[in-house]
This record gives sequence, C-alpha cells and structure tokens, in this order.
Amino acid sequence: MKTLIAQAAEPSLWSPEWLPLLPKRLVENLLEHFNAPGWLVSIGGIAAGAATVLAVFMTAFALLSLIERKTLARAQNRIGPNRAGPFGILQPVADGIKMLTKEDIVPAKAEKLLHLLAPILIVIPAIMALGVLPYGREWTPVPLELGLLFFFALGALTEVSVFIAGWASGSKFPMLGAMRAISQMVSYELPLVLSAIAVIMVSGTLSLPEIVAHQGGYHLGFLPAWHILTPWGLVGGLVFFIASIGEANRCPFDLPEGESEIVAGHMTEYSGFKYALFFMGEYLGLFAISGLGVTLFLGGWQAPFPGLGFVPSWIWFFAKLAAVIFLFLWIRATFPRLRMDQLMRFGWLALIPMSLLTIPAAGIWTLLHRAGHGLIAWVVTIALLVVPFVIMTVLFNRGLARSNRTYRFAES
Amino acid sequence: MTALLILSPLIMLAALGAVWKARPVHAGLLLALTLSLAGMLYIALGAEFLGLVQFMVYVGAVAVLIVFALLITRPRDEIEEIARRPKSVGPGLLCTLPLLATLLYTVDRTLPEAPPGTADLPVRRIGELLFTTHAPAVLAVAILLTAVMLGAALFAREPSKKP
Amino acid sequence: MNPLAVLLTLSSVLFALGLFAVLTRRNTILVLVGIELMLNAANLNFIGFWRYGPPDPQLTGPMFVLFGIAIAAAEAAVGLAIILMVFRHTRSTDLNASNSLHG
Amino acid sequence: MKPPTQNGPKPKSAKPGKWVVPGLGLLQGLAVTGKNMLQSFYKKERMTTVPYPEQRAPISPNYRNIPFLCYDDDPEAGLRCTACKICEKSCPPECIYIVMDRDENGKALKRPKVFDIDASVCMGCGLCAEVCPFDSIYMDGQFELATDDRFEGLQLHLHDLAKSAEYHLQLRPKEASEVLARRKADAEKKAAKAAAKAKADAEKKAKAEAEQTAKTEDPPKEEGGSE
Repeated sequence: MKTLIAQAAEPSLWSPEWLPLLPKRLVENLLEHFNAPGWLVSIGGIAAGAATVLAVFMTAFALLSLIERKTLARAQNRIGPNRAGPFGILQPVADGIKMLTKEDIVPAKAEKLLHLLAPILIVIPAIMALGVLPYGREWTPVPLELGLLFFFALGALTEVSVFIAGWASGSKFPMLGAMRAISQMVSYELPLVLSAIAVIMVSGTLSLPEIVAHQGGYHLGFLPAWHILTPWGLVGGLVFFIASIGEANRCPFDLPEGESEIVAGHMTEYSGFKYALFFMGEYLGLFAISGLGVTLFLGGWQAPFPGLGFVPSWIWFFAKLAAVIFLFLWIRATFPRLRMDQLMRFGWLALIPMSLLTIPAAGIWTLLHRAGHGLIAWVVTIALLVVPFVIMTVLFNRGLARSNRTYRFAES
Repeated sequence: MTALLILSPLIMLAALGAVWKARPVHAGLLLALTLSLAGMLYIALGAEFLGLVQFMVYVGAVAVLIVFALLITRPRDEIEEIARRPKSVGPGLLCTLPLLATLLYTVDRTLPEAPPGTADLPVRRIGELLFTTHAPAVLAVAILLTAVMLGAALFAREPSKKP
Repeated sequence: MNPLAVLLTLSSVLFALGLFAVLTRRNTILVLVGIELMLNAANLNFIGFWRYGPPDPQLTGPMFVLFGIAIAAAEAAVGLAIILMVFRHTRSTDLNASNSLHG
Repeated sequence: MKPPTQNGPKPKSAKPGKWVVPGLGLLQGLAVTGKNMLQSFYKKERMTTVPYPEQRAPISPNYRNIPFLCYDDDPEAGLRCTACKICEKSCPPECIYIVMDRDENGKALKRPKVFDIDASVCMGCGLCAEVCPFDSIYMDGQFELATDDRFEGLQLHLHDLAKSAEYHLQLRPKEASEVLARRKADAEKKAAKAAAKAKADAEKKAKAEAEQTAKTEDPPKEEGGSE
C-alpha cells in the first residue's frame, strides 16, 4: 500500500491542472498496483475518465435546472425557487424525486419497446458528444482526430430519436410535434455546420484540441487570438450561436415543446422518469452544443489575458461555458416564441446566407494572413461581411416602407 | 476482425427486418438501424471519416427523409401487405436467389489471400485528393445536389392556391 | 476465416436483400428502402477492398464511397419528391395503383 | 361582399429617416431584461413579490370575502346583532341561517341563538352588510379558509363569525371609525334623551308627589263643602 501512496504523492498528480484527471490516474495506479492486465488498466482508466465527465455534467445539469428558473425569475422581478433548502439549492433534488415517484404511463396504442427506447436514444448522443470536447490543456476525455465530424454525426442521431419519440407515442399530436421538431433541427443544423466549416478552414483540422491550440497566442500583446475576435469569426460565432439555439430547441425556437403549442410536442405521452430523461437529454445537448461553440469560437480553455498562467486551464472553459449558457437563459427570458413559418424563413433566408458568407471571408482571411498582410485581411473581411449586411438592411427598410398592411375585417 | 464478426450478422438481421417487416415505419426505422450499423462497421474497418459521413448523411438525412415520407403518406396497408405476400414472394425469390448464388460463388472463387492492407484513412489526404484529382467530379456533384435540392423543393411544394 | 470473405458475403447478402425488397414491396417508399440497401452494399464492397486490398495512395475506394453517399442522398431526395407528387395525385402510394399513364 | 382591405397606418418604423437595423430591437429587449435582472438584486422596489407565509402583502380595505359579526366588547353580550333576519332575507344565495334566542318562557331576546353562514355558498356580494340596520354584519378580509372537511368545515357558526370592533377598525380604518363615531353619537343622543326622559320622569314624579302631598294637605279643609 505504501508504494501506492508514494505514487499518489507525485507532485503533478495533485496539481490543479491535472485535478480533473485525478480519478482516472488514481484508478490506473490502483489497477497497476494490483498488477492487473494491460487492457483492464486502460478500460479502468477510460471508465474513470468517463465517470468524471458524467459526474461533472450531471451536477451541472441539476444546477442549471435551478439557475435557469432563478435567472428567469430575476428577469421578471421575482426571486425564484427558494423553498427547498437554503436559496433553493435542493430544488433539483426535489424535482428529481418528484420525477422518480411519478407514475410512468405508457399509452395503449404506443409501441411499447420504441416508447421506452426513445428517451434513451436522446440522452446517449448528448452524453457521447460531451466526451469529445477539450475541457483543459490535459483534459480531453476522448481526443478524437475527427472530433467535429463526430459531433455533427451525433446531432443527426438525435433527429432520428426525436422521430421515434414522436411516432412511438401512437397519437397524432406527438407525431406532429416530432415532425415540427425534426424539420426545425434539420434546417438549423445547416447553418451550424456551415459556420463550423469556416473554423475548420482556418484551423485546418477537424480535431477539437488542435482547434483550441490554434486559438492560442495573443495579438498585439493583450488581444487573445480567439476566432470570435476576427470579423468572420464574429459573424460565424453569432450564426453558430443562433443555430445552436435552434438545434437545442431552446427559447425563441422552442416551438416543438412550447407550452402554448401542441401540448409538449413529441414528449406528450411521457411521464415520470422518461420525461426527466428527455429534459436531461435537452440540457446535456445544450451543454454539448454550447461547449462546442466555446471550443470553436471562444478559444476553449485559452486564457483571456497573457499573465494568467497559474489558473488551471479548465477553469476558463467552464467560465466561458457558464457565460454562454447565461446568454441562453437571458435570451429565454426576453424573446417571444417564433411561429413555425417565421422560424423556417429565418433559418433559411437569414442564417444560411450569413453562414455561407463567412466561408469565403475566412478563406480570404487565411490567404491574406499567410501572405503576411494582416491589416489588409481585416479590412477586406470586414468589408466582405458588412456590405451585404448593409444592403440587406436597406432592402429590409425599403420593404418595410412599401409594405402597406392589408386588414381583413370580419364579415358583419 | 472480431468487430467485423459481431457486426456483420447484426447488419444482415437488421436489413432482413427492413425488407420483411410488414409495418412500413418499422421497416424505415430498421433501415436507419442498418445504416448506423454499417457506419459502425466502416469505423471498425478504419475508415472513420466515411463512417461519420455515413452517419451524418444517411442516418441523419436519408433515413429521416424516408420515415418522414412514410408519415406524410401514412400507408395503412400492412394488412393487404401480408395478404398479398405469398403471391409476390415467389417471383422475388426466383430472381434474387440465383443472383445471390452467383455472387457468393464469385466471392469464394476469386478471393486471393488478402494482404493486411492499410488500416488508416488520413482525412487530410482525402481533402487533397478531392480537390485536386477529383475536383471536376466534386463540382459536378455540387451542381447536382443544388439542382436536386431546388427540384425536390419545387416538386413537393403545394400547388400555390390562387387568392 | 478471411475478413475480406466475410465482408463480401455481407455485401452480397445486403445486395440480395435490397433487390428482394425492390421486387416484393408494394409501397413505393419501401422500394426506396431496398435501393438504399443496394447502394450501401456497393459502398461496403469498396471499403472492403480498400481495407484488405493493396495499399492505394489514390484512395479510389473511399473516394467512390464518398461520391456514392452523395449521389444516394440526392437520389433519395428526388425519389421521395416524385413519390409525394404521385401520392398527391393518386392519394395512394401503392405501386400497382399508379400504372396508368394518362391524367 | 369582398372584405374591405384598407391601407393601415404606416408602421412607425417605416417613416423615412428612421432606419431599422435588424437585430437592434433584439439588443434593446435584452437590455431591458438585463436591467431588470441586475436591479432586482439591489433595488427594493424592483421586487414586487413577497415571500407569502412569512410576510404578507397588505390587502386593500375594500377587499371583501365572507361576512363577520361585529361585537363591541364581549362576544356574548356586546354582540350588535339583534337577529332581525333582514340579512337572511336579503341574501341572494340564502346562505345565512338565523334562529332568535328565546328565554325560558318564550319571550324573544334580541340576540341570535344560532347564526350560521355557509362559506361555500356565500359569494361575498356584501348585500347583508349594506342592509344591516344594526351595523352588526360586515365583509371580512380573511381569505385563508381552507379546511379538510368540505361540508361541516365550511359552515361558519356564531363563535367563528363574531369578531371585535377593534378587528373591524384594523381591517377597514376609515369605514370602521365612521361607524364607531356614529354609534357613539347615537349612544350619546340616546343617553341624553334617556337622561332628559329620566329628568322629565323625575320631574313628573316629583310633581306628582308634590301634588299628592298637596292633595293630602288640602282635602281636610274643603272636605265639608265639596260633597
């Protein structure tokens, strides 16, 4: 046992940078100590790494369900849940118990097996997506060479599981809700992928840790080289962020399961823990997609200022993640829900052209930088992005001026 | 190799289900399952890029599209399907079995001792190849896809009701 | 057990199942399912020969699979659009019902 | 008849010179909620809600729910209600039930023996409070009426209904003070009248006695002449 403690006393094991990897290395040390076979050690390590990621994001999910309600409350000048535990800390526990004790109703006409399978199929891709993101300089649970493509492949899986959830409930309304949700997710995945392509083109790789490494360094001493701070990155980041709201079915685009819409969309016939699984899937999907946004545009675990080497890198990732998710909540507290046709028109006529615009802008940006003319690159890309926006505003205003509203009065 | 032996029977079963299942939506979902298992097989064989593209394009788009079409047309003919099955199975088998026999025969006869082959698929290499040697093909496919998108949108659009 | 043999039998079985589906299914959309199966069997062949064949710097196998996937997606989209048009016209997706040329 | 399509008023944003930049409106919306979010932490008047059971927001004086009977000082004796049953007759859903108190030999005592109000029927219209001539029944502001028994629990009896005048004063300061002032004035007037009457009686009695004493002195003198 003593050698284990000596091993565990390695300075680097307890250093804050390696803290998230502590369980994984402890399990590996333990297995090696009991000289387990090689493959068992690696499996144990992977399991421990996965367990840490899961533990981190389960607590984050519990906290987010509380923080969301408190932030929405604060925006509406009220306090938000503060009954369960001090400041409402135990509210997620209360919700969890409520969900567990609720009776699990399966409608008669439902396909029993698929009805059970759907919530599982929604949570699995969300959790798998969390495994790919680079959280810290040393902490990337699964450093995939095709991390980004893996991410969008999982996005495709959620659509099939949403369909199964809607169709397996048997009745018409969940099916309609599912069709709406799928058409929204499909049409919002396009700008998501297109704006990510701009990032791939600039950083030249599909692997997420390398994209974050590419965003290291500081221009002019203090300006971090994040993609969001470049003109094409700003537009791409905004499009990515708005598309991720659509992809996660969050507030302005939460038509499928909005309260005033078709009951709860594809989740109508679920109750009890299956319903909680849907929520877990939605929140983990929210974490995953905003984590990807942080990695692609906000420079993952890169520190904002040069002098902050002592702070462990994963702190920056989670700080940025918290900021992005606060923005989600803020937007949820502010904007009304879009109608289905407005939602689709906005997706196709506004987001996709803007994301298509970022790709040539990013191309020109890299070429000019490679040719050494940094300043010209800024000017050209800004011009390339701002001019179409101005043109669109002019057309928008002229259209607005010309549009005479036609009123149809009810026949008396 | 072991992954191959696990996945192949699964794919065969899922494909059989997709073909034989009376209820159309079940067949569609089983098709999605076959496609995702095939994607996993590609990844097991070392072609991750193709496996993930298969997931994204086939499972994400084509399978969902097929199942959507099934939803819209909502066929309820699984009863006649079973009723008329004996009549259509005979000729169907009559055509496919000889084809299967010849395929398996050719597989068995022409198979040299397979060298280990390369197990990795460098994505950067694919990118270079796509835009150098196969550049015209990529442009052609791009034009084709846009044409298909517009065509499909025009086809499926409701005839606009004159106000 | 030669892995290439396993792959090729798998793809040929898939192809046969696809053809069987195309021949016996009455619902046009499920005929499309059969076509997708056949295309997938072809892709599988390419990957099998690329993986267990001689090393190929030109990566012709994967290239073919990429274009195959793109074409299959396009084909599925157009096929379904046509099916929807026919369905709107004849209110049924039964393959045998749409055998009249007029109207 | 084709519905008249009429060019509506030009949208404000479309007037020339006023540019509408798409996306600016969104930021203004975010600014509003952001301001709310920030100020709710340090500005008191931002917080409109009150943690209910611990603190209670004051209810407005003209809120009315279920009536109550007012008594001056003693719940039994000081009860203003004289069981005149006017409120019982005037109650639209007839949810008031009064039985007059009678002493042992059946003489009506001006007091209710039984005064029941069915809270589940009472719709809080306030007619009983308007018609009551004896300022006895008023509308209460008490809304926590939840009981676990849906029949007997909602029957409010005399002891539930009787509440002190101070409660009334605290519930509706302005109205209660007027009633009290009026009652005090009536009481004084009555007392004054009673006092005046008492004085008058006293005088009459005194006069009567005086005459009687005078009569007892006169009759022996004129006794012979008057027969």
